[in-house]
Amino acid sequence: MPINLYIFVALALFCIGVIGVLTRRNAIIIFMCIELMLNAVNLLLVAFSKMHLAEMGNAAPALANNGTDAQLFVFFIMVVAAAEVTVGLAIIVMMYRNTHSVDVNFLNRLKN
Amino acid sequence: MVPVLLILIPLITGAALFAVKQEATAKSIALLATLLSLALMLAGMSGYIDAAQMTFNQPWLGGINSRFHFALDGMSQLLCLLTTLSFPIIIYSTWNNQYDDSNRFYGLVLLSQAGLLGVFMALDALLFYFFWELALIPLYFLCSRWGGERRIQVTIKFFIYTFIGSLFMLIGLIMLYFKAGGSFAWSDFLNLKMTSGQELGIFLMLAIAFAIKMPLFPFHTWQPDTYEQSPTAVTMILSAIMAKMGVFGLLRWLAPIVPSATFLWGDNFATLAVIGMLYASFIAMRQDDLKRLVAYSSIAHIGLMILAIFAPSYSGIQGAMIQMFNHGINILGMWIVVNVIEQKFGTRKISELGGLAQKAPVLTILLVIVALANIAMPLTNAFIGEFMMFNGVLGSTATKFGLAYTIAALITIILSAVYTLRMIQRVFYGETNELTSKATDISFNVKLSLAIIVVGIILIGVFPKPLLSLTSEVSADILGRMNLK
Amino acid sequence: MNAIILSAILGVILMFSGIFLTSKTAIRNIATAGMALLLLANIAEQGGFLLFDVNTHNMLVFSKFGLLFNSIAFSATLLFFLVSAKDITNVGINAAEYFALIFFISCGIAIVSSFNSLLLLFLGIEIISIPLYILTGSDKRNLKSNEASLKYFLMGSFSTGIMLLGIALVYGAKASFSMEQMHSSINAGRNAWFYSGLLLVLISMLFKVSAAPFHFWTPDVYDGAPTVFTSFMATIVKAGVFIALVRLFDMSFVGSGYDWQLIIAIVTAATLFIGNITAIFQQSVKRMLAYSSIAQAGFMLFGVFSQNDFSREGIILYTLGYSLATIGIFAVLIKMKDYTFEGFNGLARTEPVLAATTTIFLLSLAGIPLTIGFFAKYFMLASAVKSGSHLWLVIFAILCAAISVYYYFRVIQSMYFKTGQAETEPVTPVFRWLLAGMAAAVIILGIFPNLVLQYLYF
Amino acid sequence: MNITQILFWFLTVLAIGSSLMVITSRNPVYSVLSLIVTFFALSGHYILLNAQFLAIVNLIVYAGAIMVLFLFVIMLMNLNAETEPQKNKWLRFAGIIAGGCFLLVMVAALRDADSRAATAMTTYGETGLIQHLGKVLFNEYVVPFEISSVLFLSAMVGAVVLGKKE
Amino acid sequence: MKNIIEYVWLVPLFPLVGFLLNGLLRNSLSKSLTGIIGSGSILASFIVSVLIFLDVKAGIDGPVIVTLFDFISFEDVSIPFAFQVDQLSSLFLLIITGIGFLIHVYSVAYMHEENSSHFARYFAYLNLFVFSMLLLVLGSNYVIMFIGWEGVGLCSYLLIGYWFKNIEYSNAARKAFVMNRIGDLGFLLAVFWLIGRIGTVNFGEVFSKVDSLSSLDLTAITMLLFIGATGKSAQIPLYTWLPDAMAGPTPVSALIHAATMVTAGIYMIARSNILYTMAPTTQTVVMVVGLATALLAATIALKQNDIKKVLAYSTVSQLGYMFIALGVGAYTGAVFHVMTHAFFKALLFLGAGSVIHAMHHEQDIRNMGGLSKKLKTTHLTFLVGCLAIAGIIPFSGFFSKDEILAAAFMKNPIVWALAAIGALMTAFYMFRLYAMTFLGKFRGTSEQEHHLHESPPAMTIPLVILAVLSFAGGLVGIPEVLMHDSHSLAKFLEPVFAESNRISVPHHPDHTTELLLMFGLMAVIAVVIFWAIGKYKKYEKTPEENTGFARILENKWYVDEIYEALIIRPVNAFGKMLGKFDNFGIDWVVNGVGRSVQYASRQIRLLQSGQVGSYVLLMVIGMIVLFALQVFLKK
Repeated sequence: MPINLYIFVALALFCIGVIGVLTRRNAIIIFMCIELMLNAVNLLLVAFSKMHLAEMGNAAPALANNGTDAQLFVFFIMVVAAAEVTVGLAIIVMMYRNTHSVDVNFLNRLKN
Repeated sequence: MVPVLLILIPLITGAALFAVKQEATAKSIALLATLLSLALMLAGMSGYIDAAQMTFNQPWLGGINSRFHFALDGMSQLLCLLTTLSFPIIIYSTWNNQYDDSNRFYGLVLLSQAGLLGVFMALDALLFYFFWELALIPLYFLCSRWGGERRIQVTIKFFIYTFIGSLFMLIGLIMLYFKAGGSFAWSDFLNLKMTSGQELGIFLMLAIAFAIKMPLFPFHTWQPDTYEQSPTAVTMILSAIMAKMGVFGLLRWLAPIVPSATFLWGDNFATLAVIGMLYASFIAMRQDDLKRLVAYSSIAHIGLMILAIFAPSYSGIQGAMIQMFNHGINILGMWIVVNVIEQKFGTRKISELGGLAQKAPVLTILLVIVALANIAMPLTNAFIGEFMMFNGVLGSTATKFGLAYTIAALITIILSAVYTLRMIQRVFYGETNELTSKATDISFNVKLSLAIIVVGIILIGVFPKPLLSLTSEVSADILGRMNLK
Repeated sequence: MNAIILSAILGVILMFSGIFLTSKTAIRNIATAGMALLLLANIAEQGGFLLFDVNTHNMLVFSKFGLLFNSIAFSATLLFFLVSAKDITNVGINAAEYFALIFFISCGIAIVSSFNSLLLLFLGIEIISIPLYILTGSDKRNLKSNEASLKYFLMGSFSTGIMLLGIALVYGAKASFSMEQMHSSINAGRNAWFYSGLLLVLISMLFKVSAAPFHFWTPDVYDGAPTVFTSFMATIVKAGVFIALVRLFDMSFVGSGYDWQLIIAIVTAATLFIGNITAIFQQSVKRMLAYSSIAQAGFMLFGVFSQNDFSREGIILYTLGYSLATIGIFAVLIKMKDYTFEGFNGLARTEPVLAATTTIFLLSLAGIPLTIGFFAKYFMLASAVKSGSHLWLVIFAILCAAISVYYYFRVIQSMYFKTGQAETEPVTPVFRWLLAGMAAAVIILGIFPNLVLQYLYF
Repeated sequence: MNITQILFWFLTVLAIGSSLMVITSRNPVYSVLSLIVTFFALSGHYILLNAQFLAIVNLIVYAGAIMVLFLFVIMLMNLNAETEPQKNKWLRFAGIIAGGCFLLVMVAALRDADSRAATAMTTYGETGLIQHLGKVLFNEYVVPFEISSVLFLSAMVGAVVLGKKE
Repeated sequence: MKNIIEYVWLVPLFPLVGFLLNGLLRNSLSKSLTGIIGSGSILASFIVSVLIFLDVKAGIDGPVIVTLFDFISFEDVSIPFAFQVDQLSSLFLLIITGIGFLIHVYSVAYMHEENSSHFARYFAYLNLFVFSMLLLVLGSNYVIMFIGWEGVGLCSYLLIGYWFKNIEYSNAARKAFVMNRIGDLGFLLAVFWLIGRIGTVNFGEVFSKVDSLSSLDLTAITMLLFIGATGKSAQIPLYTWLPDAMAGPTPVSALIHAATMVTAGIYMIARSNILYTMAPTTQTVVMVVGLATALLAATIALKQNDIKKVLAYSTVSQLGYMFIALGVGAYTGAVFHVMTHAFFKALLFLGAGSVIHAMHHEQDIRNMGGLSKKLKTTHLTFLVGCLAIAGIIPFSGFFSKDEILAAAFMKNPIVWALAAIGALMTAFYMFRLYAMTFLGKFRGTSEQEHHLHESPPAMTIPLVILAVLSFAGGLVGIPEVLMHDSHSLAKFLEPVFAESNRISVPHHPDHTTELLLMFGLMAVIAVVIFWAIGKYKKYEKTPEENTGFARILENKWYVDEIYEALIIRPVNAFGKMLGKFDNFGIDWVVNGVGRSVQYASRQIRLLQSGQVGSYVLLMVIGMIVLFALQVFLKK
């Protein structure tokens, strides 16, 4: 498949994530939109990985630039995302415990 | 070694004073320290100390090639003499003023002395900038802590205003640094090959700093307020010495280094200077507050020095140098009188005073002499300086408008007579009123301080030769660098 | 490598110390000793002595510059522990965990100061960020702390997303995450991807160093976080990210043929402007310091902007000066009962040592000569002048520096020139001595910056 | 149009459509479920690109673990439909416009003549296989791998610190 | 023994020492000691001056320069502190120290009411004045002359404001100083011009290099110097300070505002005669201004009632005559008139002082009358003075005034005619003054009448001496037409004016015309005198005020009011306006920068809304902008 299509799809997903962050008030949904952004990147990375593989060919599988590292990067992104989710949900729950709300519009004690 | 000692004596003493708790002791120590530096300065100038000791040159910042380089040429000697002479007089003449935390007060005063001396002696641009700011900080604290009612707003304005100027200067110096191939040495700044655009940029950066410091119209508005709000001892430092930093800067760090830009832009600055002189003189005529009056008169006097530098000629440059010294001690005298009046009557309003001549004849006589020097009466020191400056402006080959400048500037001489005499008349002549009827004459310390100033005024006015020969070499040098000789 | 491994180990040790030790003092001492050890280990590595022999496959490169920065960051942290460790233990019951998290952050800093692969940059930034989310929210009962934590987390994750998109695009262009490949001619045609990717990475880094217009989290988070952690965040962490930014720039942007200077110049100007202008109107010293940290970041961006020897020396010096001063000020601020400017009224009478040292720190932040802050700013301005382009930025910067005097001096005015009874928590003599020592260091380094700079010349 | 293309378009439409559902549905539970659908679609893409390891991990980690965690939290908080108040209309509008602009700008910035012909290899290629990835991960990428453990440690400590009742 | 001329520095030294002694020790010296120091120092100077004069008279070889030390020197300009002794300066030395001594003596008695400290202050000022005046005439270059020039102005200021409690007096003092200052600046500018053009200010060198100056330069320099002279010598437009200067003690008016200081301008022009001879334009201006002043002041003097004011305007008028002389090139005549005027005007002022002393500080002549009975010496000497100033042969004024008129006639008969009208007015107002003061019957209060008494000898003896000089002083300059070769003054001064005379040879009217003019005029003057005496002998105080032209004259042509309205008020208003502008203009801008920063702060702060959504929105917008920039910048 043409790489431009992948780029477009990934960007579309990414931007949908961005729009979600911009338009929603629920902290959990916002966080989910951010996860969506990360996944868009994952898709892009995998597509690039295969693009480079196609360009290098299978000739040199030992080389780092045959696309392997991008897929490993995706793996690391998932790792980090998992860690972030742990902390993020902990924070949201802590917030909920104190305010009984997950509405980010209530987060306005700190301003100016 | 002399330069280092000159800076270290007030610096160390000043720092140490913060630890001294007894107020009287602090005052005495401060006076002793200033006298000591005066003695050192005099010894240095009179040749008791080996000439080689008058410079100091040691590495400082290896990486950026900046050095502890101090030297005392004619102009520096003159200004250092002014500084070392002024400080004991300032401390002694305000001996009876009461300050809370006076140990800190005098400590900061000494710190500012160290800064000022450093400015006048530094031959390394970064060092110069260092001391330039070092002189400012203690003064900021002095004004803000011990000043009048509006001190906090006024001094922050003063500080920020001059700080902007300093930062511009810093940029200018950095640009020079790179032009000079990575050196801050003054001697390396001379004879740089620059395009006119670069030179102009550097010129403007440096000039704005000096213009604010002196101050040059229209950058002067911090000055009357600050002079008014500061404790008078600090006002003395500000106007007697700190205002000279700007003029000194023009002569040492601007004119010889970017001569062609100075030449090109000379007329603009000279015009501003003339406008400022007239402007300040007119305003001074209508001031009711003694401090503001002297402040505006100071703007006018400094304006003449600026004019002489931007419409340069040998006599003008040398006159400006001499006048820096003269104006310093003259304005000191004016402030001493203002201080006495303020301390005695708690007011500086001319309209509330009157008839002091009957009650304080000694003060009157001394003031009149100082005031005469202020209006450049012949046989007073200011006459020498102003004579040479006017002569220089008229004879300057660097400007086409020498005659116009001279005439306009001469008008301020008339105006200065008008406002000075008006002040004398309203404060000292006429009948006494309730406030002044119980006045007494001045105490011994004021008498002595003023007497020293008066003797200086007349001595220089009659026999200016020592000052002239002190500055002749450096004037010729500057003029040579400006390609006007 | 010494630092990375050791700090991780120390983090684990402290994590467990919370279980086995009940005495907060003991934990504090372990943490302080650990940090000293970490510093020593790093200095040892500077001297060529390696504790561990690890093949990093060229993903980490330990340069002189990075190691020196590590030393500075660790000494600053040590100093931070010395003056504020007690306040860390006072934040909540999980004292040991806080220290552990700080060690993990140190690990992250050591990583980003020596990364050679975008993967490591990403991991390092995350290792720095995630513990910070937690530290920000560590004052759990405090709604402000909660709010700050959530805001920081949401926006931080968002910027992580941006960074990843950027890394992906860079990878698309260069087929590698290694910094050494950034200038390779492979796929030279795909500059559009490369530049866009770099720009995205840059944006997310700018977010982390709180450069405008990506700074919005900073005031709220700094304000809401427990003060002691704000101090840490605003100084050491921010500096760490800056070093990462400088490295990133050094190895990718420079020489890439990409005209990035204008973009950096605009961002720098915006940062200086917003930081300084907004700081003027603040009523709380803490929040003012938050904005001032934005403004200081603007100055540090000069190091990124000009990219020459001056900027590298400068950023080290700036880090040092800024950290020293800010840690000091925050240490004093923690002791204050009232964080507003009025709360400082008359501090010079009640606590003269605190007032005097705070004054010196503030002067340093304002960049007044005789303090290290001056040389920091000097190097930044000099580097920009040397680079020769965008001189307007330099002019703009000095105008902003002048504005900064206004709000820094407001604190001085409160302490010295206004009357009032500033109330403080009890202050120990040791604390005073420490502050005095830091102030002395600010001044000594302000006169002889060579004491630090000489390490960059050999 | 071959089968690969058909699958590609199908998955793409599914992914985008469900992701739109994520941000539009007013009930958080629906959002979670839509997101899971998106993840499935993405896994499909991975398989299409012959990245089987990632496809599986994506399903297990994301759709499985992470999204279930989200669901738990939402149910714990009892966030039913319609509980979320709507954002200011103008702000939403501005958000959509900004997001759209961002997409436009990015697309404009990424237009690259040289890459028009480049394709991503689908259905072939060994790189995505677990054996290959594992070798590289535990050789060249061992340092980042170990370092990510620090990340997990800190996340764990954080979760404990924040979650523990005082 | 060296020539006495080498010791010329002694002449100014004595007054200086006197000034220092009296000034510094004013609280410890007794009045008599003060008087002795004050007068004695002048006497010593006088003696030295006489010796010098004799030496000069015996013949010197050109001017003698005595250099004391190097005053100002820069580049190749050198201004020594040096004295020049020649015929002109030695003559002025005599006048200054001689009349100065008499007036010092007179003052001892006149000022005896003051307490000792103020008494000493008075003598200190007076000595300082003599010192400055001596510097002025002795200076061998324009700068030293300028020092004296400003110095006398200062002393004049100090002495006018001597009674400083009275705010009116100090106003007059300020006015005098400022107006002098305006003139001084012209002088100073001329000095700078000279330095710029020929690089020297020494008289000898300037005069020898006069050929190298262009006529424009010459005109400019001479005009500027003349501006200086109008200030110091009270010519239009700067004359108004002199009548006000009568606020000072009367001996001061006699010495400074009649005999010496005001003639400084004449001395200066006479000294620079060669420059003026080379600049005919300036000469014409000088003449016209002199003539105008002479007439204007004379008209004003007609209607003044203050005894000192009349004398003051008469001084202005007489100074005008001297300038006419200078303008027509009759330098000798000008100097001659300076000398005779010094005698008779000092006499008149001292006489007036004696009257005022007797009347207990009453100065209004409408309240006097019939004083001749009580003040015999004063009366007689005053009469001599009046006759001298009116120009009655053989009183001194006749000879000097005649010389001027004769020279004016040769220049232009109209000038002569106008000057002659002035002379008639002079005669009229002087004898109006005389008649109202000494003739008729006493019009003052009875208390004043009771205390009327002749002044002590310390005052009358100087009067007598001056009367003798006024009577006989003219005999040194008897015109050719009356006695051949007896103009000894002209011969004495010949070397000083030789160069000028060579360039423009002075013409003399033929003897018949001169005699006709001389005696025709005197006859008319005599008639005027009798008319004036007759008219005012029987003067009675009337409550009605003057009307019409008389009122304009009484109010001095309203010149002070015009100056007030045209210059002083606008300047003050301008100062006030600028003061406002400074506060609300420039400072407003400066503070405005601060305010706008604060305003920006308030506004920008609102961006920090606390809403995560808006933060992210702004970030995204920022990103879009940066990307747009990048796309835009892409080459």
